[in-house]
Amino acid sequence: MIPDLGKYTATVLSAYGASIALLILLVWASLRASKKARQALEKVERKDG
Amino acid sequence: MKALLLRDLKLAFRSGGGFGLGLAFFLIVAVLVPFGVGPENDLLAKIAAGVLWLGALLACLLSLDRIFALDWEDGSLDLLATSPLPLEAVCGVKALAHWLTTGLPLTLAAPVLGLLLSLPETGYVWLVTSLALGTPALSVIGCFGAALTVGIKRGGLLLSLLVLPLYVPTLIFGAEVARRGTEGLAVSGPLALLAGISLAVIAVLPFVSALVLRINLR
Amino acid sequence: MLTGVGFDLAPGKALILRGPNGSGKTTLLRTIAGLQPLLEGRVHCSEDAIAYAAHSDGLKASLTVAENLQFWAEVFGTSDIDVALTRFDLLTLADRPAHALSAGQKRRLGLARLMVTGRPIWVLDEPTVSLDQASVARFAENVKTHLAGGGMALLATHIDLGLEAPVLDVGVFKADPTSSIGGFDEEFL
Amino acid sequence: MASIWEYANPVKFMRLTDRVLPVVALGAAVCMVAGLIWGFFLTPDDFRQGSTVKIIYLHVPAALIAINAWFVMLVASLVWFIRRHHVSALVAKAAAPVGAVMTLIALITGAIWGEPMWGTWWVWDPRLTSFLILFLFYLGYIALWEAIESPDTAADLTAVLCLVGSVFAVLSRYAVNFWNQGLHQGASVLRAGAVTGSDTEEKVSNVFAVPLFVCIAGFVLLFLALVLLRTRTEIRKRRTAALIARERLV
Repeated sequence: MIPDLGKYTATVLSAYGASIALLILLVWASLRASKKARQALEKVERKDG
Repeated sequence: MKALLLRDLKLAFRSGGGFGLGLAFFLIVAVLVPFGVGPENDLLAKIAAGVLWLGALLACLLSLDRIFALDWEDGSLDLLATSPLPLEAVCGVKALAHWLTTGLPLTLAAPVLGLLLSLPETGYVWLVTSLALGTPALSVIGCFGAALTVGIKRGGLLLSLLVLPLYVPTLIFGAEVARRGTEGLAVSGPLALLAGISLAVIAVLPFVSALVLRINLR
Repeated sequence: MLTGVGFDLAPGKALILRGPNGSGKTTLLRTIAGLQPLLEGRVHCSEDAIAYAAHSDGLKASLTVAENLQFWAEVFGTSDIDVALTRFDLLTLADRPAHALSAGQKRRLGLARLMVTGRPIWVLDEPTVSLDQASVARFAENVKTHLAGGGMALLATHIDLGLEAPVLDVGVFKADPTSSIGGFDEEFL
Repeated sequence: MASIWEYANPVKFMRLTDRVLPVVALGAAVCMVAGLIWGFFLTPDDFRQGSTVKIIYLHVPAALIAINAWFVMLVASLVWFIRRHHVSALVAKAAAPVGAVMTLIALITGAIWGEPMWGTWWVWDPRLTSFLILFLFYLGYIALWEAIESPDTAADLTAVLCLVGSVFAVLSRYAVNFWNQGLHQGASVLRAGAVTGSDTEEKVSNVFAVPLFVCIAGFVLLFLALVLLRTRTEIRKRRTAALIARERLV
């Protein structure tokens, strides 16, 4: 299913791989930080009543 | 203002002041480079101007955190801020003192180290000229970086990270003047740009540094 | 983080600030000295009239006592440091580098700086820390002389200096944390 | 008509972004997936560069965002400086890591692309060099935010750094241009401009252009979504800190 990339297969695939990995890492880190912040806030707010 | 300049110079020359540290560092860089790239005179002659500029820049960086950190720790900065001296003048004078104790000696020492790196004869004039024009900009920009990081414990590394990208234009034009001069090409273009950068940062950055210091003193 | 603080200081008078640790004495003094911005309200006096002294003395270890003092004298545009040296009993130490001084001697030098500023209002934050009894008495004497000469003093201290000065307890001005003015990000509440 | 500044209030901002963020995130996901699949599977190879032309769908959008993220930070810093809206400062803080990652992607894809095209991973081409310097600026900016404890002081200082940095970044751009011309006079065999930036865009035919625009839209939406998400995180952190501070005072 991967199209024929000719002699540049490794080049193109590594570029896509590296970029998508970085993007996923960024999104994952942002989501995790968001979740942590939300939980911390909820904890404090519950205590506050 | 004269009093502040004299005090800073005195402090730099007395024990623990760190004067000479930059010079020694500059010397060591110039000595280590041939070990790193090999002893061929041709190669050294080609890179001498750039290496000396880079060495001067790093030597400058070495003493930047002393500009404000010591005065911050012992409370002098608070007292200076409440004194009749405008904080802008304090920043300007501190940058001047830094230049007199690092930039100027480095400029004067550069020709000697140029001999070590077999800098071609044509290069000396332009190397010294470019350093004389460029090192004041390094001090003033560094003074801004020092003002930014003054309240941060162990801010030395951060200071380097902040200041080095800001040094890029000065380094490029300064080294370009020295390199073109060495190769006997026309230098007026980069020379004018180097002088322009120096004048602009000297005119503007002390005000920004003072603003930043006020924020940090809050 | 104080609210509702208000006082006048007439020439020749002093005011002593009291209050538990963390009640905002230092913040108030720094604000008056112009180091911190006011959140609300006003300070009716010229910043050029104030000489500020805080916990740290701003001394340079490698300079001598006289050089340290001379520097501040020049910054403030005065020249005579002998009077200040005599009043704080520092004449015999004049040529000693500051790193060789004891804590109390350093403090005395830091206070002597006030005299060479030539400014009428002394704003002092815990001026008697690390001073012995004799030095405290000497310091109180100097403050009185300063007041007699038409000067003013605003002190945060817990020691009785024998000054005929009203005491202001800043503890009662503590800002209500639920009010809109606070030291934290009320915008986020 | 409500003023735009109303959304500088954290509560209003949170309420608005609570509704907007899912839409933007969905749009980003759709455009990214569509654009990249279209670009990767359904476009022909370039007659000269072969299949490496497919890297353009990552390289160009990432580079665009890398520069514009800094602009966002610059504007947000200015707003914070002039109007003192906390949310604005937090937007600047939130945008920095996203911009840094985009710069990194642009650099990495550029290097990977450059290897078969120029025969080397790295050329000190003005454009590439400028991006490297931009990356250093991002690092310094992020590090300064991390290093300062008081949030308002950090916001002030990073805003100043952003303003001064912008001037120096532009200056560096011209300096780097100047410097490289001096080095490679007349040597245009390895001209990177021919494969990276605007030169290509002029040449690309519609076959490449349409998926490229979809990808650019995807990256822009992704950037927006991430900045909103990260700003919301920062606001929550500040609110937590404020609540704890109040508790301690009571």
